[in-house]
Amino acid sequence: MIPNAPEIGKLLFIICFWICAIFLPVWLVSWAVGVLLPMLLEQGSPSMAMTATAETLRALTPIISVMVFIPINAMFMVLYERRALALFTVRLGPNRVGPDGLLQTAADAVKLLFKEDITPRGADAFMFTLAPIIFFAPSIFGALPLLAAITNNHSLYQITNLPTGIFYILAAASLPVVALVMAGWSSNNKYSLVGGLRAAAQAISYEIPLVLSLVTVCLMAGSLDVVKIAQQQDGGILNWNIAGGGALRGLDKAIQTKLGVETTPLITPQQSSDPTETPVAAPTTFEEVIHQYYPFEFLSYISAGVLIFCSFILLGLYLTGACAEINRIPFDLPEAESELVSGYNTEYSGIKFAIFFLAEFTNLFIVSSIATVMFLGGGDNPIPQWLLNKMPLEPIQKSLGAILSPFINGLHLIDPDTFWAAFWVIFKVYTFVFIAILIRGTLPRFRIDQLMDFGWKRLVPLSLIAFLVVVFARVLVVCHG
Amino acid sequence: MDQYMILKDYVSSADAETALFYVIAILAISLSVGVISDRNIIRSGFILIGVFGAISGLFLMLQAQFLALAQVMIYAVGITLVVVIALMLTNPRSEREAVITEGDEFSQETGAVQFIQRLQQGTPAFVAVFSFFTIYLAIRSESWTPVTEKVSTDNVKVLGEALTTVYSLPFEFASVLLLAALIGAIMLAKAEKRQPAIESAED
Amino acid sequence: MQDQGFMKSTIGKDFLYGGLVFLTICAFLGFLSNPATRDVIINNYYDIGMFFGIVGLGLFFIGIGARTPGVIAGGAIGSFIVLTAPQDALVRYLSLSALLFGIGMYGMIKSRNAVRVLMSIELMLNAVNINLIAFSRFVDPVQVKGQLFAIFILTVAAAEAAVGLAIVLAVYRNMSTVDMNKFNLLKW
Amino acid sequence: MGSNLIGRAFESFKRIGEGLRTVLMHSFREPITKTYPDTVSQIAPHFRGRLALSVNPDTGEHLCISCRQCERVCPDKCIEITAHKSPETNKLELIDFKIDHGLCMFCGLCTEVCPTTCIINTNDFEMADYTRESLVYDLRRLTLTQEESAFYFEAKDMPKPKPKPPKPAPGAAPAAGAAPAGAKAAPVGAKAAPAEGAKPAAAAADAAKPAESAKPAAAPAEAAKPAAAPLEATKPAEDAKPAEAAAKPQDSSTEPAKTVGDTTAKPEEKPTASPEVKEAEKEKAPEQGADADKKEG
Repeated sequence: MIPNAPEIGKLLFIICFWICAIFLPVWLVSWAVGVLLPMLLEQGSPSMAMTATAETLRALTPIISVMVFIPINAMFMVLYERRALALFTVRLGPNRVGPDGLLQTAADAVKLLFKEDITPRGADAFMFTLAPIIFFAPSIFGALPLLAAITNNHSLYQITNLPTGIFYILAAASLPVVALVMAGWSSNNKYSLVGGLRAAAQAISYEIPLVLSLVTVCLMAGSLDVVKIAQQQDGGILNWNIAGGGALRGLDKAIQTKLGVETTPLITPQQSSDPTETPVAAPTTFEEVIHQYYPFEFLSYISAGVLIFCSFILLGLYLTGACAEINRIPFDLPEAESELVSGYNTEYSGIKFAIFFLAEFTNLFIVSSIATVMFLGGGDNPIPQWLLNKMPLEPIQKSLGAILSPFINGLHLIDPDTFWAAFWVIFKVYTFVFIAILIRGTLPRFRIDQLMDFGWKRLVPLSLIAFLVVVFARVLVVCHG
Repeated sequence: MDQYMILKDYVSSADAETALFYVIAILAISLSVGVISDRNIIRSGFILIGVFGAISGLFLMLQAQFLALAQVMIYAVGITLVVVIALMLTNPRSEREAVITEGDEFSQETGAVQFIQRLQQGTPAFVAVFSFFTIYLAIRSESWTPVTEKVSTDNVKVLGEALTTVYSLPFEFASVLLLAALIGAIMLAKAEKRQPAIESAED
Repeated sequence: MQDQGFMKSTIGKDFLYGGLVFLTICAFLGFLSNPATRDVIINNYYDIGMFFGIVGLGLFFIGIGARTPGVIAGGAIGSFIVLTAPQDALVRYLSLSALLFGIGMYGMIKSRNAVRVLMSIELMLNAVNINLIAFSRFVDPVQVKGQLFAIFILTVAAAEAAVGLAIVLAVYRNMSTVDMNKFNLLKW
Repeated sequence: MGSNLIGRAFESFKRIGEGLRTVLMHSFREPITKTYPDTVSQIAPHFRGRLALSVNPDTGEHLCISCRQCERVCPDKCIEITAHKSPETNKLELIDFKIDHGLCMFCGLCTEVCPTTCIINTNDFEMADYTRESLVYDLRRLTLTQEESAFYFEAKDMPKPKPKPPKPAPGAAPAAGAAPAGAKAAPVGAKAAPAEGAKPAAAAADAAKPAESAKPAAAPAEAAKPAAAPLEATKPAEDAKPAEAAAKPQDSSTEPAKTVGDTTAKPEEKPTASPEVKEAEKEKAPEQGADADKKEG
């Protein structure tokens, strides 16, 4: 049927294998550090010092799990990208190391670690060493608020739940520019310098639409807290920010009323901020609910449509800006191989280059997970609650629960909510990564003047217009937040 | 949240805070001395980013999260721009000669005249020390009574409300100022078309 | 380029600086000669003595050939720790801000590169920000007005940096240098 | 302007979407990559690979007449021919023929100029080696076996040379020299296109048939040997193998066929033959493989 079925199957197998290889260690490590060790410590000798140690361990869990996650994930994403690009260009991709090239990137990582670490003559050695570190650090620390959001505010990751989460992420995302300029300048190489300057110009230009689109989403949600934003979007695809930032929530509620599903959650609890919003006298019929959420009849319908349109535009703006921020094709001018012999990291080798490489792919992951949390509802199930209730899932759930109950209740090994949230997050994030790879396989590189024109004359006005439109359209519809 | 209380208590205890403060302060002071004394202007630009990072750490300790993050966000990019422009404007060779912490050559005069010349080269240091000392005396001469109230964790909301209600006029003025600065900067920096020679003479 | 104005001649500068030094010494001595102020100083402002001791030590080290930046940094850190260790938190923050302000001012006056002057000005503005935020934390923690002012200062700093950089660019375009000592077209 | 801008925006979105769809659709095509060491794509018959000297496929006698035209025409001067005039027959006799494949640029001029179609380009392109000296091929390594010669004559569609009057002693000398080269070249030729099925291998087997028929003439002693027909097809090469010393042509012709089983000479003769080659040999030509097994056993 499909002539390339074996190759696609191999790619899928690689994805499944590596996702297991990524998330099993992360899960086990965070469980061991966050649950098992503190439990043993506290039960072993319930002294003050032990309790403090246990609490420290629990507090360190997010950072440890991130540290475990980042290298393995980067290895997977490199392989994923290479195989997927090979599919698009009718090739095979790496298929030698391990079964079907499964271990290719692991071998590459080992090779990179053992390569000689060269500092070129005339380079500013201190800055040259500092640049990869500064480039890499934000990708560890910047991702932390997302952890709370994507694990459904799990108690282990609550510590990363900042009230100014998205702002923190944006601040962290603006740091790598410094590292790029630093790397470019300190390499004592003209190509590197040009790459660094390009990186600075590009990042500054594209940060504006990026930030504006995320700010608009925050405006729709009424919060800077990523956990809150993620929780607001619970309950199916109609509540997601991609569907107008809650513009369709009235429809969702109306359907629920019509079906008589009185907000009885099966898996995920309803959002906590909800009771303050809903009026005391709950409307009972479909029309009443619709009227309650869309008070200006026709105008409200129109503005709901406008909101949905705008949120798609915002997603596009965000993805464009993010592509430019993390220097991916078609915005990879700072490291253009054909013009600048890979730009700012021309002179880097060995472990420093490996750190650059790692950070690039980690940034791709972080950018995708920001998009997931801000637009696609984080760890939310895309199927609405009322539809889930119609499905015959209850026996399956019950049997699963019976099997897993010793793990859940005894060892706290599995938290079902977190598990499903993580599942959906992984799915959505790697879908975004796939889109990024597809774009990489399709679009050619911009020229620098085209890049600037596109950024300043198209994206910035567009993001401002979208911001204004959302501000006005949001008044006419009752959204969440 | 209460499982972090022990940790939180420890971190927010006076000793830990003091130690953290001194670490950050020493970092900030030494880095800022580095900014004004590094021979290479570009390096001092990068060090300045470090200073601002340390200062934003101080802001975090003062529980001004919004400002700390804004500081990082604005200055990381802003100072990078300054560095880039410094890169484009400075000739490394001429920059190497201009070391600010070393004085000009002394004249051959002796005695009082040379002493006065030395003093006059020490003027910047004198002014700086004098201003610091004046401010310090002013701070010390006042007895402060710190309020023991806790800063609300949600002070971003307070800030936002204040900016859009009470301080909306200054806010607008600030935005007008930014706009004026933007336009002015563009007008100043816009290259005139009749001078292509300088661009080529740069390298 | 030979300017024969009063300030440009060595004699004029010598007179000016000599007068300044004289006035300072006189003021300090007069300050000390008053028994009431002297007592106050000795009782309350013991730190002045420490401060001058550190400054003297720094001058001594520079005199015997230490590198100036190191001495400045060491002196600043040492005097900062000595001066603020017994104080409460607010005074510490304010002193740090004053110190950074002083360093920024030194750099602004002393540096010859226009870009570095801009950097020093940014440093001074940030020092002021620390001041304001420390006040808002310790004096007005509920309505954080200090933070509001800090936001406005951030705006002003951004505007200043933009215009300053543009001016530097324009100057560079006309004079092919950013050395402050060569910007002598505007005379007294 | 506004509508124009929006129209252009939509147009560009459409284009980008089209591009993305095209690229995505490409992922459903079969990949055109060949995993080279595993599968080697079919090489055209006139591919200019390693140079070799062919023998008469029917009689096995060497075709070179030492005319030195190839040596003269070679732009790289990589051919070196040593010959002397035989006092008995008053004809040029080939002593040695050296080609430095490190110098050769595979222009094929020598093959065009050769009057007897002796020097030909083979399909072998895997000549990587550890030293430069081993790239200089001498007469022994250059000379093809009878089957290979037959294969190339047929593949390149060249007219078959007329057999010289039978003359066992000189004729056997090149055949003996051909053995090691043949041992190496035959697998390569067989390996050339396994992806498309064993067509060339089959061709090689076909080409070996005439050799089989011609064999009684070349080595009549073997006719008495009771062996299976497919086994016989590869006999001449195996037959010639033990007689690796070109200085003793008489031995090869006089020695009986029982030396086929002699394995002592093998390691010296096939020093460069890698295990992979043997593998490929086993796969592609089972009868040969069986033979090899027999030899090793």
